Amino acid sequence: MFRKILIANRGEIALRILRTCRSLGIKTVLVFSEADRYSLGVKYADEAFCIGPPQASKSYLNIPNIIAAAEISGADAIHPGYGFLAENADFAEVCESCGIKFIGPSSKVISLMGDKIAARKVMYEVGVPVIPGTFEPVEDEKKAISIAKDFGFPLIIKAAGGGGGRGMRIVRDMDDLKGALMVARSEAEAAFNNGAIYIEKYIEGARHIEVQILGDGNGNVVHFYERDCSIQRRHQKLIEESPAVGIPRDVKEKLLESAVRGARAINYEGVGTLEFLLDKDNNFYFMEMNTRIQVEHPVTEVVTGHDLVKYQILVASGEGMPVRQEDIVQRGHAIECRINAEDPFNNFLPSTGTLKIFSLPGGPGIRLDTAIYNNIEILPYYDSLIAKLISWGLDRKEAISRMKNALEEFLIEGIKTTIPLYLKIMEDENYVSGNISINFLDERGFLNGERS
Amino acid sequence: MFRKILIANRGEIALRILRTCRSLGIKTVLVFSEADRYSLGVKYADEAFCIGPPQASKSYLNIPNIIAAAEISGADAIHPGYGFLAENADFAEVCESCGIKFIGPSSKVISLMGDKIAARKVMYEVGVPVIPGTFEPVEDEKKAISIAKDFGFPLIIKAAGGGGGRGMRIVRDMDDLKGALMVARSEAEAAFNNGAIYIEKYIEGARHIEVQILGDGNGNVVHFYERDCSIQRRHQKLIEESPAVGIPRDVKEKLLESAVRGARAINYEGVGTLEFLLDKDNNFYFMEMNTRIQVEHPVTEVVTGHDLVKYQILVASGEGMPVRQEDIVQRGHAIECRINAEDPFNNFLPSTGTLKIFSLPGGPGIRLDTAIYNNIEILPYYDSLIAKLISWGLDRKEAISRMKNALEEFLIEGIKTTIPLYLKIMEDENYVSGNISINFLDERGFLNGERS
Amino acid sequence: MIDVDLIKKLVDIVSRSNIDELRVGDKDIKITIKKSTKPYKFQEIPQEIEEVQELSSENKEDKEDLFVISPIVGTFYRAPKPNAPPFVEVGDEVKVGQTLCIIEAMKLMNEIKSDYNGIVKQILVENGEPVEYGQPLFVIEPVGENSGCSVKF
Amino acid sequence: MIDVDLIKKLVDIVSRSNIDELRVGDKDIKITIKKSTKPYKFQEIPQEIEEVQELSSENKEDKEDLFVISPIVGTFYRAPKPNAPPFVEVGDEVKVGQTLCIIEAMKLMNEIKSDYNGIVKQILVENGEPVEYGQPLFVIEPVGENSGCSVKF
Repeated sequence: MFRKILIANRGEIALRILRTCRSLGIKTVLVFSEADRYSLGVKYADEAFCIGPPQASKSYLNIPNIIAAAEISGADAIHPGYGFLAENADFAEVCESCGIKFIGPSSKVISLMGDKIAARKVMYEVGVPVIPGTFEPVEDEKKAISIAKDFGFPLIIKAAGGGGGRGMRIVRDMDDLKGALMVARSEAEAAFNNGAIYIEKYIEGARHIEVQILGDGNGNVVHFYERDCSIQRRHQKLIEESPAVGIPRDVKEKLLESAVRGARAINYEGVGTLEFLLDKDNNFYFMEMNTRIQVEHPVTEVVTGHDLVKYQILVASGEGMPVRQEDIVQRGHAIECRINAEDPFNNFLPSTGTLKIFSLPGGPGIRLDTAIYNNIEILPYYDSLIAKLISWGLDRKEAISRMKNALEEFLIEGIKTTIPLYLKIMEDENYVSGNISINFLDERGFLNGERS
Repeated sequence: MFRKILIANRGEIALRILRTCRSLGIKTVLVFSEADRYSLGVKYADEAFCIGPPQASKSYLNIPNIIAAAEISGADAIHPGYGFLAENADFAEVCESCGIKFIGPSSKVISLMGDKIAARKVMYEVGVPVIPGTFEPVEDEKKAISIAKDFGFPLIIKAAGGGGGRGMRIVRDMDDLKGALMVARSEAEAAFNNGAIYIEKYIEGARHIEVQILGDGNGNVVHFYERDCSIQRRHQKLIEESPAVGIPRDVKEKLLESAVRGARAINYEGVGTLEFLLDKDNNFYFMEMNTRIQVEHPVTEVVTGHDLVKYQILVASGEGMPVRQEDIVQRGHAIECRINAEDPFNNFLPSTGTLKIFSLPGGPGIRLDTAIYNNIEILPYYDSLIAKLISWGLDRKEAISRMKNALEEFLIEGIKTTIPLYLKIMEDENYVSGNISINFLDERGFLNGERS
Repeated sequence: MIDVDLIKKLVDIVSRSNIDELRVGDKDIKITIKKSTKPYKFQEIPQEIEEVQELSSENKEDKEDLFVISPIVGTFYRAPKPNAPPFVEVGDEVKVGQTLCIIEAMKLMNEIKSDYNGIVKQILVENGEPVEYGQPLFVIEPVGENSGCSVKF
Repeated sequence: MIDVDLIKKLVDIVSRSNIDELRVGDKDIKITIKKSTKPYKFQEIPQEIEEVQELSSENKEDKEDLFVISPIVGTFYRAPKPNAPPFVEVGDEVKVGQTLCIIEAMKLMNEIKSDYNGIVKQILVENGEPVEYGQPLFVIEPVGENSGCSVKF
């Protein structure tokens, strides 16, 4: 087992990882930017090192300073959290070459799954359904036109270099194709330093369903069931839940089995998520794999009772598979709302300032993952996520009613948050009845101010 | 179902009840003393009425004002919480006569179980093992001496009128008997306005094990398994857990079956707890029954996933038994620490003042039930309980490690609390190995400052 | 004479208010009330408290007004029966011990009597409205001798 | 006359309230009650920051001292090799661009050079100690011309 883990992240996920390390009796080192000197993580960690100025490029993405901090503190492993360096194959490789365990899969696997085209191909080859589309980068317009003729519209252009909505364009007819290609390619170039794009059939009204898996790197893979992350705004997840509502048992079994098969095919080590689209006829298609712990992992933890970060650490330390599939059981229903410092009624404009906290939610079925405290400064340098509110209930109805209540229990001032939006969603009849898709927010008028 | 419930309590339990009412869509009325005008409960409740000055006798125990508040607000039920009027048969009777549903058993059952001698007799008659002792009040010294000769020492003198350690005396030889009788009787007189006492065999090194039950008043009773509440200071529970460690399966089954039988015998309605002593040879003996929701109910909720306050309300509203025994399953292990505003290293002296909160614990497996907020005044009028910290883990080890971490995450100032004591207990090898009894704190030197 | 009871009441008023500083004078009256500026205050001030402050500051120059507060929880009635005339109207002179209103609680009619001699200056609750413990019911402008402390709050 | 009982009562009132200051008068009455204004501050100041502040305040009268801070994270070495003499000692005069120390990170030796002309007044880190980004390493008393900002912090 590791003696000391360096956490190369900030905010709620740094605290989340710290909590598990402390529970396991592992010493912690936190690296932080000058803007985070007074964070809760720095307060709780056994050691903390400033690694640069507020800008992430000079601190949380500063590989030499992070590695140096690991070296001088004697950390034997680095946990990258999510975002920042979590899916950076170069960083994983530097860790490997310095003899510091990167908590996550090998740099080779990160590279492979980071190339979205290569990932599609691997999954397709082992029989995991993928979205109909190309298995090669689409180099020119001529190629794109011939693909469009083969598959028919609508299509979606995606970046080979990464996910998260950047370099992504839906195309509904031939006239739009050329322009969309150009825009997607330049966005992809800017976001991922890789202009390669590919084309898939666009599936209307689909749901985003993903499967949480854990591999030990020796071919053993277990799953922790699925999550529904359909409530999104421009491919950014806002609300997630587990289990997914209304998926027929046989479809669910096939889906879980496919995810495990896919992860086993690449001899996956660590926690990871295979993301699928589920169409209206309950056909599922692999989209991409995330090779890290995800923001929404708590819904799975709350429903199964298993600590995913703990298993991630145990597997990374070489202790083998820490859990048997038959011991992973879903109980009840969990929902997560990502509380963002954004104005949901003004185009999700980021909101910064001093956060005043009077009281935060708690009580039965409520989990709050956050690093905020009274008088904290919400700064513009980082992600706008300030808290994750997770509600659990014996059934979805109870989870929703507890979520609603907990959202109302946030007594905070000073910045705008997405809480008012979530309160409306929790009362939306389509949401309550489970009638959701990735177009939910748009279709129900939550994005254009109609509901504000 | 009730439309509006009046909550006749304060602090964390008022908030706890509010949360479930809100989740059920039931309107809430909170009554409060002048000292609690700025409480979180008053903030969250739909309506709130001041019912008197800070002293409980003039506010939270002021039956006319509470009933009047229910009448003018149109509440159709009153939830008494724990303490105050929760086990006051007169209050239950007034509610009954005013056509307001008292959420709890009938005044008759409250009276019956409130008379600790009568309760012993009822349980004995239906075959629930009781502690060897008297079934009649012990009127005089002569009687006491003859009992002592029959049963042998050590003995324990108890008050017929109530529990909680008042009017209780352990007697180890004949010389002490007379004095102990007198002291116990006068304590009982003062505390319960009832000087009746009875005598039981004192069981050395026993554990306090209790069973949570729910009855629908129509003879249906289910249990939610057991809790171990052995970590006590002068019969005041400090730490509780569920399940209890190391009870053989057959003993546990007999215990649960006995509790259900006892509750069924009195046609119990609502949530209730049968308290037992478990001796070193795993013999269990009924002590008394509490006819209300208990402080420590969250450990049971966390382990079983069921909302006990919800069921309490559902049963009271006449909807019948809301859950089947086979759907109540224990998962993992939960521990509760009662965070009291007391100095554990100075004879648990109550601590009052302005509480400064920087951050409170959260994250995986942590539930916090509290009504504190930054700058709240901790006043001397009420119980010193300021928060209940509940940790859950897949096993007891995980629950302990999370508890330890969460205790350390309390960043508060301004008053003394029992947190430092609990941190020591969580590291005590006997506690960790489950080697506990009601004498634990004393035997391990936690009460006399040795460990401070 | 330092009146501890008065100080207690003043401290209580300040603690529960969102003001920052209260100075009280005399011979003959100087009152300064300073309001909170920056510190984060969440507490919502119940309306009746604000009302009272307003009233008392309004009357800084005059002899201080007195409040009759509700000693119980119940429903406020101005008259003994639905169609009977009210016990008192604004402008009426009242004596110590005179019934001002009824508060009904648990089917019992509780007569609330004046603690002061004076003129009814304001009736703060509508007929038939619920009142809570400690809620101000009447403002009385003192006339002649009034024993007891001068601020009934 | 000092009335101990009165004082006891006042102390008690203040202790139990959230007020910060109570003044009581007489001949005849003056009372001031002030409430807390300062917002609650929790943040612990890391030690090296305090140190620096102390240093800078110590030298307010002089020409302001300059700090050489660490631009990277690593291990601080005063000499190029284990048994070699240190690059600089306290009292040495240093020039812009002169190597002051080495910070080892990822097996690379990074020479840290002086940004100033001046005298080494203090060396803030022990040989072999870890340093973080932004950590002050040397205090330099300026001599002659120093371009750039005068407080390197």
